[in-house]
Amino acid sequence: MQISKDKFQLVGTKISEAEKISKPSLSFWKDVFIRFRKNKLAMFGLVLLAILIFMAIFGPYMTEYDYATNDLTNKNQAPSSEHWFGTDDLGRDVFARTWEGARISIFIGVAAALIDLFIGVLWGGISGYKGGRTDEMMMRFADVLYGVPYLLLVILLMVVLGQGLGTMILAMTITGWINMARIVRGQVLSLKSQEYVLASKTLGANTSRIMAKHLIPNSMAPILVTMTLTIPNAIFTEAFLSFIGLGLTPPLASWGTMANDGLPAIRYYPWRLFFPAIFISLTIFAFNVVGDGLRDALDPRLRK
Amino acid sequence: MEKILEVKDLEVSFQTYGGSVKAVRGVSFDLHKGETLAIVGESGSGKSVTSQTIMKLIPMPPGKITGGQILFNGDDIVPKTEKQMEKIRGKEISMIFQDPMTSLNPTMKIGTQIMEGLIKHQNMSKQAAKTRAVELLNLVGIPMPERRVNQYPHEFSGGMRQRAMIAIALAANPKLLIADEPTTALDVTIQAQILDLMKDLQSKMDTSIIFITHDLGVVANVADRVAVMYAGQIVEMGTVDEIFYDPRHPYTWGLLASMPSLDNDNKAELAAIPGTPPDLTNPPKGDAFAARNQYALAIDFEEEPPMYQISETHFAKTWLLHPDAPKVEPPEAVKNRMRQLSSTFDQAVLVKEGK
Amino acid sequence: ACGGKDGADSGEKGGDKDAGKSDVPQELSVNINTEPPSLHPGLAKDATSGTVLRQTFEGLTRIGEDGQPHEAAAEKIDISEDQKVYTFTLRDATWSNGDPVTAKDFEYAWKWALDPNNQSEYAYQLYYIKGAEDANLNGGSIDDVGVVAKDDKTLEVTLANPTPFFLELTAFYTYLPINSKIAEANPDWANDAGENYTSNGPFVMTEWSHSDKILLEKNEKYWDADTVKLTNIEMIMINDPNTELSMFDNGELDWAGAPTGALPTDAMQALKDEGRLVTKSIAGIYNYKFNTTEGPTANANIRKALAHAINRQEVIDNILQGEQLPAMGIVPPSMFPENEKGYFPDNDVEAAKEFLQKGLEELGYKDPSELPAIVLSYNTSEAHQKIAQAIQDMWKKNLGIEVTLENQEWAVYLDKVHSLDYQVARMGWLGDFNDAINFLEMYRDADGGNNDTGWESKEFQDLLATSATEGDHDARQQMLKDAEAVFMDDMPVLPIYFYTNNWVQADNLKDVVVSGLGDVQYKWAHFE
Amino acid sequence: MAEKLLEIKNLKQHFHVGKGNTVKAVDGITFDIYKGETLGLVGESGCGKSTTGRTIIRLYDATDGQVLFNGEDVHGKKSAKELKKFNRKMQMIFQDPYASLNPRMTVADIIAEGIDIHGLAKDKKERMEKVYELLETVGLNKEHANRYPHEFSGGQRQRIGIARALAVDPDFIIADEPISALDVSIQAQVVNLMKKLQREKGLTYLFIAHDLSMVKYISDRIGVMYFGKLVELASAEDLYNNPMHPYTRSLLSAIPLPDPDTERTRKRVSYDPKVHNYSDNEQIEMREIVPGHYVYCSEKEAQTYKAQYVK
Amino acid sequence: MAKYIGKRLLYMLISLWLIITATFFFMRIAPGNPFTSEKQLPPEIEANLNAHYGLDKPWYAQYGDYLLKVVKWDFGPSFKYKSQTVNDLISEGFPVSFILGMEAILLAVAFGLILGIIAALKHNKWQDYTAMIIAVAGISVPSFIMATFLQYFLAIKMGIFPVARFETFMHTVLPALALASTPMAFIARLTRSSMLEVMSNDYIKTAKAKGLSQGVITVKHAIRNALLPVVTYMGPLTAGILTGSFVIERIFGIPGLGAHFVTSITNRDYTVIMGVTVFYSIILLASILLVDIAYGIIDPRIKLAGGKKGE
Ligand SMILES: Nc1ncnc2c1ncn2[C@@H]1O[C@H](COP(=O)(O)OP(=O)(O)OP(=O)(O)O)[C@@H](O)[C@H]1O
Ligand SMILES: Nc1ncnc2c1ncn2[C@@H]1O[C@H](COP(=O)(O)OP(=O)(O)OP(=O)(O)O)[C@@H](O)[C@H]1O
Ligand SMILES: [Mg+2]
Ligand SMILES: [Mg+2]
Repeated sequence: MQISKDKFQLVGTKISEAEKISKPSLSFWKDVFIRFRKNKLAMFGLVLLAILIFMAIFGPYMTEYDYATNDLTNKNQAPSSEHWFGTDDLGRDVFARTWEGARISIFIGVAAALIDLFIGVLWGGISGYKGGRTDEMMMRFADVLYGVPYLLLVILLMVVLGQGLGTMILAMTITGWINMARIVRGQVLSLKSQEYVLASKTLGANTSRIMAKHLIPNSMAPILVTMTLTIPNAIFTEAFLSFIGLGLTPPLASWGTMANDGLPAIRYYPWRLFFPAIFISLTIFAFNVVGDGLRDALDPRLRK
Repeated sequence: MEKILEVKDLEVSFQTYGGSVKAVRGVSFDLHKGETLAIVGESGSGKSVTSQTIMKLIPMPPGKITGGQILFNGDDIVPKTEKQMEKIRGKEISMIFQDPMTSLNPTMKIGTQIMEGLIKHQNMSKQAAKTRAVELLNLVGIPMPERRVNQYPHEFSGGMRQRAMIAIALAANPKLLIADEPTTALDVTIQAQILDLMKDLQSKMDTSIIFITHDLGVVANVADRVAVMYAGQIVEMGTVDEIFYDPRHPYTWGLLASMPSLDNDNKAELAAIPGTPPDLTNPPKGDAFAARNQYALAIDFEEEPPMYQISETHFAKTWLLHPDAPKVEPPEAVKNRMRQLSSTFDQAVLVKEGK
Repeated sequence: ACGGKDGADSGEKGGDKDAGKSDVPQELSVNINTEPPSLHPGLAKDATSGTVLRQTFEGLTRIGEDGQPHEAAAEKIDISEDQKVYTFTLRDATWSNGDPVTAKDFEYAWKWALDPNNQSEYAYQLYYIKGAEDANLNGGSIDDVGVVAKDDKTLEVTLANPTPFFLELTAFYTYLPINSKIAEANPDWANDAGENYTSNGPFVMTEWSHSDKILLEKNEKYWDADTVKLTNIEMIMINDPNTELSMFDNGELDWAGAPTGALPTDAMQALKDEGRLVTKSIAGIYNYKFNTTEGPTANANIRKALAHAINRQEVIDNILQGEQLPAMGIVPPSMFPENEKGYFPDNDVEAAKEFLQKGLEELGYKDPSELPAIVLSYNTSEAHQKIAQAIQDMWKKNLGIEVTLENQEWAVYLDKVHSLDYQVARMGWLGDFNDAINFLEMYRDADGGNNDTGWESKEFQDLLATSATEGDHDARQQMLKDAEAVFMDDMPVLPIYFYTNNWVQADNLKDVVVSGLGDVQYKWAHFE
Repeated sequence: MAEKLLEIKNLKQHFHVGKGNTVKAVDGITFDIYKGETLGLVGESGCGKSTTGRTIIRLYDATDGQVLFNGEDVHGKKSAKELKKFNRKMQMIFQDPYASLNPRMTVADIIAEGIDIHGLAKDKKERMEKVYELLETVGLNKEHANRYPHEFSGGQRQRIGIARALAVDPDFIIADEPISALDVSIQAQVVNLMKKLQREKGLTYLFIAHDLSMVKYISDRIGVMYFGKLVELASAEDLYNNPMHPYTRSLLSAIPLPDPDTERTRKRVSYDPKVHNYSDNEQIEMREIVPGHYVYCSEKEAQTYKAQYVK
Repeated sequence: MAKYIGKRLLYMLISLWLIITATFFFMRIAPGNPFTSEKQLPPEIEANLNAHYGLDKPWYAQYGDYLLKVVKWDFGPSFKYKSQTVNDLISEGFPVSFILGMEAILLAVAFGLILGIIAALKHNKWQDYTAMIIAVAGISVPSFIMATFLQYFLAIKMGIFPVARFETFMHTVLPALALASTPMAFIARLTRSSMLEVMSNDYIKTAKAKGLSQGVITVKHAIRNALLPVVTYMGPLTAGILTGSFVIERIFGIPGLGAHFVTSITNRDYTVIMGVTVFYSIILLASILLVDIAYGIIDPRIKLAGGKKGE
């Protein structure tokens, strides 16, 4: 190999180059999005979720049938070109009801998950971070709440606050957050002695700052997993609450109440259970994979 | 002398979101029976990956051996299956891991962790293994080993944990011991004890050792030969004297120069190597060290340097050894230690082209 | 009775070898839904307990296959001229442990129930007896109650008023005898099956596995044991209609559905199509009560409009699917046969609109849309919910009235309804005995226990009062009929349908008697 | 003599580790730190160096003893406001550059944390300017502000940690093994930076490390700890030239040197606490053998030490 | 340890007392009473009943009486099921629910762990996807739908199992499966994610370096460390499952305790409400305590004192 002599000139360091990081700098969310997009399963889940939400918004208008109008002579019709998902025992169009129900179920699921998240994270975070007696008190309080009969609480809520969406969400979250709190507490217990937390402490950060900036963001993975598991729970609790009169008033329907109604008909009119059940499963599947994807995407360490 | 290990053109990469990280890029070296080879180098230069690849312990995926051979006693390890590797690991080759805090199972008693290998490879009974575990702990200088075998890692101090790791690795009387920064968390007195212990064992069992460390003092103490790594490649290799008294690669110079010296009262600034190591996803064209090299030549930014041989045992991968290269003065601190070694060739010989 | 075979060949039990006779096992398996709260005749107060007691005990009379009371423990019954004194002569019979059944056992049982210390919630069933109400409620002496065991075999009962249906009552479980020897020695005798639990009916209880099952065996000491064919009855407690039907289909039950259990509504159509469904009407009504004290429902015309605008037949055919009878009156046709037609036609939307118009005018509204939404309450149950939704839809469609549904937990619901904290509320009523008074009496006083509507009418009260002392059957019927007319004209209650019992039974099971009140008796039952 | 910035008096830190057992991690140590100096702290691993540092900065509440900072008792302070003031004056650099940076925060947010907490910037712009300035001070550049810690090398991360500490303008920095996790060339980068900052800002350091050559290089005075006790304290030169406590001697004799020839011939001295053979009535305490050179010893030992001292 | 458990037992008593108190008052505030029925009782009879059961006394007297009875473990007679005391009710129902619950827990734990472990070991392979699809299915199909499905297909269509009732082992299979499905799915997911984390730990590499086989590593090194989150989840779950499920018991006609939790409340059967609540709470609190103790056994680093953590 022949190399020209002038190539052997001493040129020295190029420090600016040496300190450079070759990847482009991106804003946090852009970065999250890029990482998320690379996860095929999560993207599939997101698309699925988008479709479900789209249908929840526009689905009821796609059919001429109204979700509430009875047509007793056409009850329990199997799916057909007329009624795409068949009709229920009052002759109402299951397609229209399914998407009407989607609105409620998805809303309830998400709302309950968010509220559980909020309370649970706060409670578990403080309990874990403060430790000692505070922790003991807070966790024992959660135990007590867990021990009081739920149905009794719900009945009281209904009597005191009356029916309505707000009461229902309250009923759903009144004990729902406990799980989240336990999980977050466990995380915080193990994170609070991390050096970056200590560093923040020496800078004079107060508890709320340490929680918000350090402990919670770094507990995101189990929080997200728990949240995606809260959603199905909320959807079915809603059905239970509606059944005992705390939730929706008919003819409004949710997937949960539809599944509940359809269940005994499984042997005779299976579509009444099938459609709500399959969409519940799809939604939960979508939330789960999106949650998993989000967990990975939110972790900047995985960006290489 | 008998070669126990030959690594030829080893290439390892990791598949990540951002592309593939070429962690080891064509590493070749060999190791004789009873010899200690020290590997030094920048953090992230591939020391751990190289050594773990020898035991096939890198996670696969994302890791992958993309090329080369690892001959252990003449037998290539690369194509071996996990089942076959189980027979080699812990019996023929042992490893002391870098981080003693995380390398011990927190929920298992120290004794059990030592005994596992003994029971598996030496068909010892539980009782015999336990006795041996106590002996080993005693050997690595842990007081009251009878009590300590029943303790959990968190009940050990960092130094003790590191010693327990060493005991695990030594349990098998391996033919090859890979020690990845075994003494970083230790204070110098305990570090010295450990080093003595390893040397002792080596002389008794004729074990070969690969010793990875940042601490050049330790290198000077234990090594027969030294390999200096930078950005996934060995940039200089030679006997311990050659590296300390006649270094040829500018990165080696940088390392030696950046150490403060005890006798020197002059509190002048340390000669740090500026900048940071290159990103191994996109290794730079030419010499990976070029950007940080104050002796960089124009060609360093274009062509990867070839490997030159300076003596029977001494190799360096730098354009500075090219006959056309200008003569450069190493930094003061290095120049002070330079001496003429008898074995040096008159002229560096090109042994291998850069890619 | 565990078949575990393919459910396809319907309810055949085991293998009915030849259609011959006696070698078919006479073992009956039925579902009674829930644990009977009490099997003490004096404490029982619900249908489930009644079902068991009816098989194990025998009252002075027993309702026969024809629906009429017949002598049972009593051999002879003498009624005084003024219809106030009944003298029962007991037949020779023994308790299941061999003790003779005496008149004292009856006296003891009735007085026990009336004794306020014993917390019998159904003691009021005995108030027809002279002094009973006093003794039970007002601290009257228990000795003044008009029941006396003249001797071992003679029981003399004095009533407060002539009570034409008294012989039917004596078949009711609160009137059953108690083995006084045992009960006096052991107050907890009725808590479990065993030697203390002695009875005098066709069957004896051999096992009571709480919340699980009750086993009955033929009582060989029963005076009429020859009539009893079944050797064993297994009563299990499954509280899920689907499971009940599945077990029936699987051959694990010989009977599914009313009166002891229930059938899933969604199965009705299929069962009907297969011709398996048996339907029998019973004396009970499903109705919507109006709060007549306030709101739009205080207006009789609005109430009538709502009552006329319902298509009951459609609800029955499509939702209930049990061949119920549309109710346009409140006394079941079994008591007033005219009520098969009722007071107005079903689904009379035109009339409804007229009533609505009148009502709106009276209330000062121009248009139905101005009417505040009517709240329709019901307690948690799928069937109630469906009916409410259908009726909501009908009111909206036919009258343009907005209706909000409100569903509540049972106890909360009762609390609200009893305290008139509602507008329109679902309620059902099942007769305890076969007389129209059962369905009218509760509306006598606005603050009466089960009125719940706030409605009261002098005319109605007077008619009931005179009927109470009227000894002549036809005259009394007419008075009650008139009272119902007064009631219907004001419509404080919107009748919807008269109940039926629907069930499926094993093909070879015969002669299970279900009375017009929905009581079931296995005394005569047998497999062919 | 220079002004005292920090006085540590009989500091004790005992941990309860269940069953009534306590670990006496720091067991009554006393020393002063002067303005503008670097005090090195060395000793066996687990002897309580980190605990000393953390107790001084109030990450742990002291079991006993006092820490006076500018004459004020650090541990006595209670009000949140005073605490905050104190937090600005004293800062810490942590051992592990990987663990001490929150992986989910950008470098800018990490560095600006102190600025945010103490409200040192009027608006976003000023905040970012300060961050850029700090980045430059530690030899990084603007561009690095929006990156995440994992994108940096160990040396760069440690520099970020330093920038974070500097953000609140402290007088005193505790550096707990700031360089042990780094390779030599990077160690030099960090040490150079620390020295430069000391010169420019007049900082005072408590520098904890194992690497005795580095400690000697950076420190003015060095304290040697053994089992929760400070056993020797002297100027860096004096300590290396005249180690007195047998543990110090053992420590110095074990320093590995980057010179194969010396290593081949090295003789180590080992330390056995039994050599002291103290009797019950002896008073063991810090004694000044020569001015500025303290040894933890008995009166008898002090005499021998004095005799042995060579100028 | 003993001291810790003693302290926790004390907390347990306090919690229990709070639960009892809250339930007592909630129960009394709730509309309706044990004697509410469709056919209203004459007021005199109701008053008589109230007097008999002590419901006419002022609330504090009732509350006091009640606490006293709880201490004596005598919950009194059921208001509704006159032939049974609350103690009878529990002692008859609980064994049934317990057997079923244990079966379900064993199923859930065994299959959950297996699925989770397989998924983790075969990360991103078809085995992983299959296991997670099963898990998501388990999560999205609630137990009552699962129960109906199982009953319909396995009992009615295929006739493998009896439709309902609690008699032989075969009778328990379907309800146990239905009860186990959701927890199993949950455990599978938890196990998978913690196994993945554990398997990436250095000590797994150490174990590999010893030449141990994958199986041994999984069983002896990984599972135990991955168990913590599963154990956390097991606390409340165990209490819930062991005391029976209303819906499952209803669908399968099982005479367990679960039904009483619901029916006692709809019946306003005060004594039963309190009895089952106290019973459930004791099991709940005990299982939470057991979980905390199990923590310490599984992971020796976790100190039961629950306070400071080492390192
Ligand atoms: N599992 C992995 N996935 C992706 N990249 C990896 C993985 N393991 C190692 N690497 C990369 O391989 C390169 C070499 O790492 P290695 O651990 O061998 O460095 P080292 O020389 O041992 O450094 P140190 O002195 O810090 O231990 C680094 O760039 C590292 O990021
Ligand atoms: N939070 C704690 N709880 C209980 N013991 C502790 C705690 N922190 C430290 N210790 C103990 O105190 C002693 C001193 O620990 P410290 O971390 O101060 O040592 P060190 O000198 O910094 O050691 P190294 O050089 O290894 O960092 C050790 O025995 C350690 O186990
Ligand atoms: Mg390494
Ligand atoms: Mg330390």
